[in-house]
Amino acid sequence: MSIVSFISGGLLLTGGIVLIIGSIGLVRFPDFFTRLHAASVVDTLGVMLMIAGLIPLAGFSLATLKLFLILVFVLLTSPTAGHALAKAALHGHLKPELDTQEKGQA
Amino acid sequence: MLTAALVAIMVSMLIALWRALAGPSVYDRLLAVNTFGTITVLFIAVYGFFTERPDFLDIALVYALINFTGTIAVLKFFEYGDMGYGRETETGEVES
Amino acid sequence: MDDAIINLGLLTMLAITALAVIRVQDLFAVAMLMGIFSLICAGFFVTLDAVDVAFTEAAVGAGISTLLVLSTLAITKREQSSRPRFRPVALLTVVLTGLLLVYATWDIHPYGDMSSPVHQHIGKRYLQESSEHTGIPNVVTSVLASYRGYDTMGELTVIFTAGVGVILLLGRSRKAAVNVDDEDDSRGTS
Amino acid sequence: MWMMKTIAGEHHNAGRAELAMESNLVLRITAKMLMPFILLFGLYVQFHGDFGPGGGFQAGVIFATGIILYGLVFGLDNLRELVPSGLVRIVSASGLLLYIGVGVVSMLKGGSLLDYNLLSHDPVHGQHLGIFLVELGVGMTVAAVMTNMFILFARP
Repeated sequence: MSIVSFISGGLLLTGGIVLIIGSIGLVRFPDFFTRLHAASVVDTLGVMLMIAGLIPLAGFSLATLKLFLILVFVLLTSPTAGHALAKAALHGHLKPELDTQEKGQA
Repeated sequence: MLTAALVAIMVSMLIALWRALAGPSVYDRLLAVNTFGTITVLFIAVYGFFTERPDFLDIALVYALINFTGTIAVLKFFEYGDMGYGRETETGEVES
Repeated sequence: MDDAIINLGLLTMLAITALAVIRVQDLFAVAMLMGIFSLICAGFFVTLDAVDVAFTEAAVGAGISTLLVLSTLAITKREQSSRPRFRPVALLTVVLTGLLLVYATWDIHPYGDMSSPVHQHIGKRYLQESSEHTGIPNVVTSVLASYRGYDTMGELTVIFTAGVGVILLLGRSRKAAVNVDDEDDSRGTS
Repeated sequence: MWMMKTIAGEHHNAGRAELAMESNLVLRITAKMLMPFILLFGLYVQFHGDFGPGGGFQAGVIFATGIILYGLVFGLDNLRELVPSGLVRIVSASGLLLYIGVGVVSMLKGGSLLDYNLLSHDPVHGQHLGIFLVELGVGMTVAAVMTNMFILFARP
């Protein structure tokens, strides 16, 4: 096992674990804003790790440039979409579930 | 190792799909759709390397660029009930 | 083996999404679920090596189709008008047709089989000679634009006609459309 | 779970305009940064379709999506200023005309309709030129029709 495939394998595995953790958070967290937080883990860290894991496999070619562009665009659009979502949800009267509020009124 | 990554991606796709189906509010569904899109970008990119056909990266690139538009469209529609909205707020706070 | 697992997973998700699209009443949510449906479809086409089809699905499904569905919803209504009733005859028909289709798939050659009829006639020639004939490496492009030029011209005419139809329906008589909207509202509130 | 419920039936009043998408600075700047890349990628798909995946239809759709993104974020009036309806109609018609024109030119040169071999002195070069022009026509029509559809459907 060469050092390149070792590095890329490690990054891909870590990325996969991050993806699964993030999406579990997307399902398990109690309200929209915390779910947004979990999804942002997938959108940023997961994508970064995965693409970083693929770049060593691509070597130095056009594919590397495309991977890099994918990374840039996802990192540009996903947080913006998250921001727009959070803003819209807040103005759409979706209240964050706060710790100070009483529990057990469900 | 690519196989493991693919399996992880598919598992997280399934979990994100769950939230899209269950999501109580529109925002939850939209968030899940957005995340699902990001994961699909990764799926296509990784699958391209899995079968050693980097042509697939073009498709992933299209999704990375265009997914955003769908999210914005849904948000805009949900806020106004229609797509077109005037431009009285286009007063030059950014343009000037 | 890996391919089988991946295809199975994708098809399962496709089926779940399709069922959800049928069940959900809010057409707005359906528009979003259709977005997911198209994402899974594109992934599935990628696993079938159909790069151009996946590309089309990606370009159309992620952007334009959601946009057009949503703007149609803006003109019409957000909710499905009536809850579908249970109709045993319809269910029986659908199940029978589905079983017939499944039965028909047994005659299809396996994916990638060289002895299947598709690869016996002209397809082989396209794959082998189109690059020399047209000087273009992408066979799909050369078949669509050159060998099947008439078909593509017809398709383009269809798209153009659709555009003309939309212009004729919505472009001129905006006043009439607004009146229809008002009627709808008054009916909804009364 | 009661906190998560949206207050349904709350109608959008005029005061919400200030919370609107048009005034969302982050969104506007991102859209501004993203739009040239979408348009550029559309052109890449259009003119690289001979070698990679894609072609006229996909390119037209991507191009239209880029234009529509502008309309979504900056408002429909700005979009109509950017793409006047006359321009859209002319482009959508001239794409189809370009396609048919290529066929007619090959007819005038003594062949049958859409026989690209006669477009140039060399058959292979003629094929390449014909496919290029035809795909350009497809892209023009698709982009214009999609943009026009969105504009007409979205008009408030």
